[in-house]
Amino acid sequence: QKNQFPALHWEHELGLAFTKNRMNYTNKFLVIPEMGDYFVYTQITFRGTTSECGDISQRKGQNKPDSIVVVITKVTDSYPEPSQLLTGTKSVCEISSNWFQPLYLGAMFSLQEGDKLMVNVSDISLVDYTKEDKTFFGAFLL
Amino acid sequence: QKNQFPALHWEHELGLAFTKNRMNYTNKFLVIPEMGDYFVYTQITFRGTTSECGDISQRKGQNKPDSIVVVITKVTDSYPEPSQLLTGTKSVCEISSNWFQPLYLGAMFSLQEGDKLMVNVSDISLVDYTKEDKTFFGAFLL
Amino acid sequence: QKNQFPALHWEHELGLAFTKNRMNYTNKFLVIPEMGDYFVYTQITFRGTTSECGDISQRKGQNKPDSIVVVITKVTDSYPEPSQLLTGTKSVCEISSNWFQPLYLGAMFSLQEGDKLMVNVSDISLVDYTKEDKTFFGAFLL
Amino acid sequence: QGSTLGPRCDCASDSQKRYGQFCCRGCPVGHYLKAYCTEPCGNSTCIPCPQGTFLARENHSQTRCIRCQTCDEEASQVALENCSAVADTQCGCELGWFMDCLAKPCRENSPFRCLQCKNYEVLSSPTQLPFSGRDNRCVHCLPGFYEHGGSCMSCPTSVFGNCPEPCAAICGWRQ
Amino acid sequence: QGSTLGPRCDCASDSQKRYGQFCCRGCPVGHYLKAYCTEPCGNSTCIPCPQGTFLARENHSQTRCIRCQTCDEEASQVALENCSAVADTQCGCELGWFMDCLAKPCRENSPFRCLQCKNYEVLSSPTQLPFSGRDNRCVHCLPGFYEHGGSCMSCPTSVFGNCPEPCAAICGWRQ
Repeated sequence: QKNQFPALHWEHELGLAFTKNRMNYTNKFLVIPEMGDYFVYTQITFRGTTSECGDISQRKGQNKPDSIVVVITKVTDSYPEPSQLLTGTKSVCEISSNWFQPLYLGAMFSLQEGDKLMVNVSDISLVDYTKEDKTFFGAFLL
Repeated sequence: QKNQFPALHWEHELGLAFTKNRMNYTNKFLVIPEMGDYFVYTQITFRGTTSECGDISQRKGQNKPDSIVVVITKVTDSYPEPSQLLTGTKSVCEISSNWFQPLYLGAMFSLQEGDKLMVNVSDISLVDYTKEDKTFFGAFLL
Repeated sequence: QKNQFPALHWEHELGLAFTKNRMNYTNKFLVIPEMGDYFVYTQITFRGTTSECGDISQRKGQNKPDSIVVVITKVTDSYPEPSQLLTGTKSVCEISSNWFQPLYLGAMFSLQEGDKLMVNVSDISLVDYTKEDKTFFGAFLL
Repeated sequence: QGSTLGPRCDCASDSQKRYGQFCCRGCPVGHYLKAYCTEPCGNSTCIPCPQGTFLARENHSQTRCIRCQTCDEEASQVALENCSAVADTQCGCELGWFMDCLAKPCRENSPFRCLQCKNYEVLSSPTQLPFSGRDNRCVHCLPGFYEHGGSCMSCPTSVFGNCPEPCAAICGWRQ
Repeated sequence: QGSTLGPRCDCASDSQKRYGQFCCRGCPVGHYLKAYCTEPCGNSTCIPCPQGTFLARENHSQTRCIRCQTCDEEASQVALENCSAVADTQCGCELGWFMDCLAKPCRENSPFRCLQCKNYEVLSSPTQLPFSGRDNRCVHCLPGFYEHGGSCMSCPTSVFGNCPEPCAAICGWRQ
């Protein structure tokens, strides 16, 4: 399950962002403070200009779409490889001059103390990082 | 962070809708009964007929897309301006005769007693209000 | 509220899948063990090849889109008809050779002991069942 | 348990067993369960569904009524039958309009809009969605028109060219 | 409560009542509330907003500052005004670039990109989004160019054909 997508940095103190009850954030990872069932969620707003696929003027048959992908990945001491907990993947072939769209993910997982969660995306340059209400990542103990 | 989008009215008693444990609903707002961490979520199903952008017959270069936006906004006594907690924004440029699609948002926030939450949308006439399982809004204390 | 869409089978033990605290899974249904408020969620990743609608070469005016639908349905002893709790419905008219996209749903419901939850989709052949992180279904007691 | 006539209440068969301590009679159509019965085979307390909700089945123990659907005015839909306590709203099209499915395939719950039957004879009864997939319910063209490719064309009046059968009265003499 | 001059603290009017036990003075602009006052009409403990956050209003009891927005470099946006403790970042376009809305309708918070004004005289002040919807703020063409269909065309130098008014200096003699 190698997933070589780059991981995102997150703000964890300012504005709406916060960490509490020993859940802390270091270097792109949320670190799980105690064993339990957690609800983990993220939304990434992607935006881009139209690619070849959407350029219907010079079409030679149907083009292959581009794609946007967001993955919530778990890194654990108990196993040397990260595992993909949640994946949102969407094809993109827009005919407009530019496009923007969000991908949302959320689910419950049993996690161990020390497990680390990160968010990977297919292409960081497509991520709309301008406002905290459009792109976010979180987890809470149930 | 001014956001002058119209707010939606919600049914809060009939069918699947309910309020309990002193969380109440008045005039477009969910009112937070006690301080704490809440998971706040909404889905709005939008539907429309195709706009100029998708009309590929008379295209002069690539058109600008329309857009659909949903925002969960917080109004609080402690600060005179509303703040945008969550925003889902998507470009729309469909070539079909009509289109329909949902935008889903959900995340955890620390809220104060008396804080009020509402849902704003870019264009109320595009909201599919016909069935309660397609468009909904809720919050619960964690 | 008849919805004659097919229901999906789910893996409930292997990999990331699990059931605990007497919540069990039998024959396409999650069975609610005790009365209470539950957060119910699902993501279905759909994928398909382009349909007539997106084939802009032989267009006679604007085509009708296809559609993808996911419904979380409740079956209860107390009423002889299933009820639709959550519905995600999206039109599809892609010009690319193929397309893929997720639909996510999640909300809180008051459920009774013995209530059964299932996930129905408009077309099982469009569901990407290849990976557990792309298509999933869950519920937890709040 | 002799076989006396009268309101036999055999929990097993009438699936009333699970309604609380006793085996109670379920609620009638259009009512929701307020409270279980307080003695074996007694009547549960059932309350009529509030305005805007319904329950179409009987002998149940549902504690909430189902919300009625609303017809989509933006799509020119009308309520063929308003919601009652016992049946959901029936959305359809006015007389002289036909149902046009908004997505393929055209199913019973598919979203639809209403379009006007131009130059069509108006059907007597407003249309329910034709689940055969044929969207168009304006089948008979008005006199002086003939159906061609899903719409009504006016009958040819010129001296030459063929005369479509429905236009017999107008250009039939030339045959 | 005589009407002595000085910091009158009338909870009702200054809406301070709700800040904990006492009626406290709210926090000034650019500060967040650390702790309520400990005696009636006292000052709350207010701390300056950390770097990257702001609070633009005064006399409030907000316990967290609002995160400054970031300008979208991918869309060639620049910070016309950097975020301060009292005001959000103002994103816009450099001199010689104009704001092009990325979606219709063009609203105040609409996403936008900056495009270069080709052959345009550069406007003196960098552009804020024109909410009249006209995206283009590069109105005056450079000498030797005239505006046509939203872009600058070079003045005709050929002997024939008309001479657009802005090109008078170049082809005006031929009139």
